Amino acid sequence: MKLVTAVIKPFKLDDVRESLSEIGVQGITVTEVKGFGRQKGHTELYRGAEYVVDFLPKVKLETVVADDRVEQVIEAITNAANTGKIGDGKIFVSPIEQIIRIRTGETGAEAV
Amino acid sequence: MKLVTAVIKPFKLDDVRESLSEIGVQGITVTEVKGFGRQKGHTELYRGAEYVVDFLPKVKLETVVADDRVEQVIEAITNAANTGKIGDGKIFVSPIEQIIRIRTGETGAEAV
Amino acid sequence: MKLVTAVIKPFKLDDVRESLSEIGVQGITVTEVKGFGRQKGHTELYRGAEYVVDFLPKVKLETVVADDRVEQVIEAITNAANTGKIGDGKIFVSPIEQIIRIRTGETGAEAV
Amino acid sequence: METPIFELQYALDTFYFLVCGALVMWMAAGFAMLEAGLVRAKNTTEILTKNIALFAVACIMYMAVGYELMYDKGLGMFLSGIMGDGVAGAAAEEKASYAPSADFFFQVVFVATAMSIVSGAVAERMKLWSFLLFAVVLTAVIYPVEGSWTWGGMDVFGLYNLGDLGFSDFAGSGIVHMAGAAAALAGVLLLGARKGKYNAQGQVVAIPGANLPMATLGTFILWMGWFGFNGGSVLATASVDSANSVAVVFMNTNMAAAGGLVGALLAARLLYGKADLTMVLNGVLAGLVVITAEPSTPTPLLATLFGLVAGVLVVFSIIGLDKLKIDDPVGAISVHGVVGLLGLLLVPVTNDNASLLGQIIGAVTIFTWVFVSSLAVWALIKATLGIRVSAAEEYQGGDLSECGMEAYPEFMSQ
Amino acid sequence: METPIFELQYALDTFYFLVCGALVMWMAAGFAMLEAGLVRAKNTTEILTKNIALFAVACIMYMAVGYELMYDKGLGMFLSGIMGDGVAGAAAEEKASYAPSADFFFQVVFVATAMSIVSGAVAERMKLWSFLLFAVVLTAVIYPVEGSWTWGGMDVFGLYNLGDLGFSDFAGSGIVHMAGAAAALAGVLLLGARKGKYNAQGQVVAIPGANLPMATLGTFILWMGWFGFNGGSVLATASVDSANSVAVVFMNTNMAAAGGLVGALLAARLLYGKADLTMVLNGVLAGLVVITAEPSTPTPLLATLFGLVAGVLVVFSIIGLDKLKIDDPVGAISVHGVVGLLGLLLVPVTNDNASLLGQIIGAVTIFTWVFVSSLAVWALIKATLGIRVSAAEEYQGGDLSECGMEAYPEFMSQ
Amino acid sequence: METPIFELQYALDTFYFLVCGALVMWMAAGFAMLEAGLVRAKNTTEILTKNIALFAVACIMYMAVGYELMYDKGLGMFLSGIMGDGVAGAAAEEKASYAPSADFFFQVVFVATAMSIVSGAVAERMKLWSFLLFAVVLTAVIYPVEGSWTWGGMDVFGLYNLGDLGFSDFAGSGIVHMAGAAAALAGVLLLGARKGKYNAQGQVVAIPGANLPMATLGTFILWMGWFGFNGGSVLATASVDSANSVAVVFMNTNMAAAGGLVGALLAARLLYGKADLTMVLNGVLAGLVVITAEPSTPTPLLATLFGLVAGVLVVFSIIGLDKLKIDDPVGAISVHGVVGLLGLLLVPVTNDNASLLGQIIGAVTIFTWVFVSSLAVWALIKATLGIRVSAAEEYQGGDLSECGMEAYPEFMSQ
Ligand SMILES: Nc1ncnc2c1ncn2[C@@H]1O[C@H](COP(=O)(O)OP(=O)(O)O)[C@@H](O)[C@H]1O
Ligand SMILES: Nc1ncnc2c1ncn2[C@@H]1O[C@H](COP(=O)(O)OP(=O)(O)O)[C@@H](O)[C@H]1O
Ligand SMILES: Nc1ncnc2c1ncn2[C@@H]1O[C@H](COP(=O)(O)OP(=O)(O)O)[C@@H](O)[C@H]1O
Repeated sequence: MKLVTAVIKPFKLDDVRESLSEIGVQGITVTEVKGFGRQKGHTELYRGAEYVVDFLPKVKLETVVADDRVEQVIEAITNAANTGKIGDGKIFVSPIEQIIRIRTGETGAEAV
Repeated sequence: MKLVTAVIKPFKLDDVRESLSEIGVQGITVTEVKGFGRQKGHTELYRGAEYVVDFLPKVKLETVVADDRVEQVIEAITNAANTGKIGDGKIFVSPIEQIIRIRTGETGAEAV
Repeated sequence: MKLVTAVIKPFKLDDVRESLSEIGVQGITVTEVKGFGRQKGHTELYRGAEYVVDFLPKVKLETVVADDRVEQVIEAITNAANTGKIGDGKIFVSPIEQIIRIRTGETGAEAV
Repeated sequence: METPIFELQYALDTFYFLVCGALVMWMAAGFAMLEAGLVRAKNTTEILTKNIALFAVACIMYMAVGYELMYDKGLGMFLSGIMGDGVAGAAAEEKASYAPSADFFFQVVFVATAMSIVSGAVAERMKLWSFLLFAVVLTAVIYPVEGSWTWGGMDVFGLYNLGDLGFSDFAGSGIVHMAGAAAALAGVLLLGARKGKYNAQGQVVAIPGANLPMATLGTFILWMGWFGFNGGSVLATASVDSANSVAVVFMNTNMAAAGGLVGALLAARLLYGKADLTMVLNGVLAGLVVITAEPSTPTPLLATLFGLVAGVLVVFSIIGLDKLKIDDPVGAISVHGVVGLLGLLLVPVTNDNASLLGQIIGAVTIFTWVFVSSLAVWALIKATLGIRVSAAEEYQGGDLSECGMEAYPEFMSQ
Repeated sequence: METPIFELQYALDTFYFLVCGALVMWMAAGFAMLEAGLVRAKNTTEILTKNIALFAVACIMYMAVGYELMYDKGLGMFLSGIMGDGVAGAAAEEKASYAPSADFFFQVVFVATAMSIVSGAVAERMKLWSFLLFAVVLTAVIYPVEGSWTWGGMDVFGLYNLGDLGFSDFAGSGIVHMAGAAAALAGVLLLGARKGKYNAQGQVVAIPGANLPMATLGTFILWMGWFGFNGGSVLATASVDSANSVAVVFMNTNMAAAGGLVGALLAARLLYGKADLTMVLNGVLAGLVVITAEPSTPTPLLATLFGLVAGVLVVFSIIGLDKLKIDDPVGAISVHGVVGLLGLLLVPVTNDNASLLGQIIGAVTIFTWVFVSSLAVWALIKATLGIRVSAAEEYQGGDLSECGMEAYPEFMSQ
Repeated sequence: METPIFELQYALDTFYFLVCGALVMWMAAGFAMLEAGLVRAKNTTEILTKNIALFAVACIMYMAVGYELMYDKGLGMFLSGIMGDGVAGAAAEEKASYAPSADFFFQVVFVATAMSIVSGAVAERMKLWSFLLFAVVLTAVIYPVEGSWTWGGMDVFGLYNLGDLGFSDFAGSGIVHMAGAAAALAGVLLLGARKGKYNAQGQVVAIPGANLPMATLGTFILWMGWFGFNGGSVLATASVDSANSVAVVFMNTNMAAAGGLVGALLAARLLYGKADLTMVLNGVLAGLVVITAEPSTPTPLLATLFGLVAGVLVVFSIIGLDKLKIDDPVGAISVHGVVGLLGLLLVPVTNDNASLLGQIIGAVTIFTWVFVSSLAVWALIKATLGIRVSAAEEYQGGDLSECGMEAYPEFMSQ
């Protein structure tokens, strides 16, 4: 079981979600985040004073999938989220040791 | 050390928090998230046009605990968060290699 | 590759971000969270009735770095976020197995 | 035919009524904003819908039924005869020195005020359509009937006459405000408290309002509109005497509001150690309600003191009702009911034409009629359509279940 | 020199104009709040800027050019002669029974109303400066020209005279509201829909407004301000006849708004099963627009019914325009254009001095002139400055790209 | 006893005062909304509490002490004699042609305006109770004393008389606005800047306001209320001459606001390349303040130009004060102080009864008195209760520390 975490541009969320459901991923958890990276923020003026918006709005998407699906998921996300411009984001994969569905108590692959 | 992550229904947060503190869990970090899963969103009408609210508000709860407490924690969460209805959410367990308390610099079990 | 997660006091975010960029960390993802821990919330009165604000606003900061930089990152965060008062927060380190830059498809160390 | 002087008096009095009426209409916006600020975000669209819709219902029902019932002017079906002029008298005999339609316009906005009081008290759990159905009955019948006994001068069920007993209520502390609160109380008793308002240990749990700037704006709007409410109730301005009276009413209305604010601010400060803005806002309204029964006779100092007492009282009343588990999200029953009663009882202090006994009988009459008839109507609606949303809908909020749209759809909520 | 009676009439009429004018000025706030509540958070600062700035542009251009063009009073460059009194007549001959500057004040706020209608329809995608440039032309020339044919009494290009043909538009259902909508429609056609409003499958996608309490407040403000809009259009109040007329206008304006609300509420309930607050707000405005063409002759019942019909019509019109992919975020074209036309056509029902033919010719004349000239101006601006923000700016929102600041910078959005 | 004509004049003038007074009262809501929109979310409840509470304090203190101090009418303790009529004269001798309580009502709302100016400048860091204590002193003594020298006609400490020197301030650019700004400046100097406003490198850091629709609404409210502020300052309307004057004042007030808006919009556009809405709002207010000293003599064109200059000036003044590290979150010192002074100096351009020297002496007198006495009072409060919240409280926000409740408790903030 792996946790695939992707930090993407917010307006790509719908596309990514669709391509994930096309390949059969059923569960996703999404969080609004702010990103700092190579892509820089912008400076605004407010009443003559500078106002640096140095973070960028991003969306973090987490999905736990079986080990053998990881590559497919990465590909789906990469294809859907890619704009070719700086700030497209990252995908991280990390291990999950256990997974439980609260409603039924099912565990492991059944629970995904 | 393990990280137990639970995605639950928002109105169950208070119950879960209470049962966790009953079994002695001291630290929890909570995030507002949106969930996509088996439970479906709903369609609203706004000025005659459809308006799909396809994500559901969920709460993500993260707590790092000693390995031997994981089962107990899972049980506490499952019992408190279960409503028996679709969308009750998931629990994920993943490894944590190190933990530091910023204030004191303590590490490991002391730091939890 | 490791994921370093720090839960800190919100007004320390700028300091932590600066000391991380001083040591060359380029990418950070930040989330607004609520914390429950040793530090207690406060009770307010609203129209004569009690109103317990039992969570505290915290900021969760995540950065994925090469294994050999973990210690340095922990130190930078600890120094910048420490106020010596209860509620300063925690740092967790966990394993990351893979990392991909969406824009270029680069993986591993290149992608950080 | 009329003398030029008369023409001018007629014109000035009519214009004065219209300006005051527009100010009272504006109070509907005040109630809407106050209530929208004091409920939770998830019930905001719904309370806005109730507030604006009840205004329309009140206007239509009062035109169709209520005005004739209350004043018996012989204006015919749907006031078809109201477009003549006051000089000629509408359906003969009774002559007015201003336009009849200006009188209707000024009266109709009062009805809406009474109904606005109800919406706040039953907020966050009452069904929209059941509420509007009640509004139809209150504005068509319940309010006009008690209005006919007071401002209409008719006997109470042919038994006794409040005016003869020395009852006096200048602009409606009792007739409008306490009446609205009585209807609200009846509704709240049948409806029960919002889920979560009182916890398992029986303690009161705070449910903070979502948008205090809105609530403050609403209070300012009401403060402004009240100049029309009380000032217009002098019913004439085109002479030295009546002009003086209108001016005194404006001044005293303002001073009572100021007094009410200070009273509530200090009471909250002493009780809680903090300046509770929502109590301050209720204090302003308490000051306004208390002076409404008689704004023309107190000195400005007395008006301030009456307001002050009302401001302190409202704080204790709100806490007290909460102890009794009467859940009133905006404090409407305390502000309009408890303080409205106080207003009535204070009239004889400065107005010799009113007697304490008359005030008590009047208050009891109004309260009993409105409370009992409202209870009957609420009970009937409860038995048929139901008055309370389901638990799931209450949890989700009225915005989605009743209106299908959120008030602040883009903002993340905690 | 003047008799005391005349002095008083003059003073009362002037004061009445000023009060009504202040109420109409207040409508600018209503439009600003309504539109700020119905756009997305990211375009809020920008729509606020447009709304408040257009008011200033309208005032300045109408003073500089428009007023003289419309009424030909001979007041000279920049109305330098307007500070005399109406008794003496401004530049002789024409005498008014109230202060000329009060007349200007009352007229100028109408121009701003017409322009406010445009801002809502083109919201969320039009460039700020191009919009303001258009405002300059509309308020200086386009509106005053059609105003001169109607309220100004002049011949249409020397060809025919609308008044002689039996055209009557009391307070401007056509002259102000439909005219504004015509200019808006021309702009929307050249501008196109907001990105994402119609999806690949050709379906309409809802784009909910960010702040419904603001939108509701805006509607209440407009409702209140409309008493000045229609009430002031009687143009005199200092006699029994005119006072009665003003009173009837206030009453009917209110009843039509109430009727419009109920019409839209029921239509939305039947169509969607929910009480769509935004439709309810549009219903109120529809009721107000429909009665504007003739608020002085219908009975209150008829006014309510006219409003009711308008409230139902506006719901269908909004849905219909959406089907035609005419994207109007606030429903301005339906409320002011479609219902404005209905208002004109209903005049002959209660006013014998108006003929249906005259109404139709007048409506066609106004619409054609405003639509065609606006289209030309929009096209010219499009070809030079451009009228639409870039796709990236539209995605990011006008607040940052045009104004450099967010409306709600501290709140997280979904 | 009085002639019917006189009765009508008396009635019309009284009504006019009351309507104008209600509009000025409404300005209190404008200041509250403007300031609530321009501070951060965490200080919103607190600034609302300050704004509404100061209004009550002003009303009470001016009734108790200020009005008599300023006008010496012999109305007795707490104005107990004010309920008579103006015809008879309050305490004999001085007779007015309108109700004395209408005069008080109109005057009292001016006091509140002066104090409202202060709240904005000291926002986000001043203790609530210290602020209210200062409000007591300003409205009871500081303002009435300078008012007695100007509108009260008394000698300045028995030394010289401003009226005799050719000082003229129609509605209070200096007496109300610059005075308020002087008190604010004294407070800000003792209080210091908000933490984080100027960074370690000495640069100005922007602290954006949390809710721009609220700020815009506040500006619209002020714009509307200002018609009462300036229009009512003609002090009579019941004759051709005074009616004309009131009408000109309304027109010019509106034109100056429009000019101010355009001036600030263009200045911000040229300086920053963006349409800074907050500057636009300040521009409107600058236009209103500048014309307040003399709205009855300029032509509409000149009024527009005066506004335009004020609108440009206010932008530079705000930037300039920031450079001096005088931290004024809402720009009150620039809008009311700098532009108020400009307004005074422009009076002689159109009003021959005013002399530039008189204006300068008047401005210096008012500023010196208010600034010095305020400084003394602020210093005294600082030495005793303290005027600034603790650093921790400032970080957390005044809403929790002073009022115990958040303004937007359900919304997540960034
Ligand atoms: N090492 C990292 N750890 C955590 N988050 C990261 C890391 N690097 C980048 N991110 C996240 O990814 C986003 C995009 O990264 P950025 O460097 O701006 O561009 P790119 O993805 O094109 O390399 C950042 O805003 C941040 O949220
Ligand atoms: N594989 C997954 N990875 C991450 N989050 C998931 C996953 N599956 C479910 N979730 C989260 O759990 C929530 C509940 O899941 P859902 O499938 O709707 O119902 P149930 O928990 O009853 O199976 C989702 O809304 C989502 O936030
Ligand atoms: N075991 C844990 N798992 C997850 N989050 C934790 C844990 N312990 C603490 N935290 C987070 O760290 C924050 C600070 O912890 P707290 O116990 O209040 O003080 P301290 O950091 O000084 O020990 C908490 O509010 C919570 O968000």
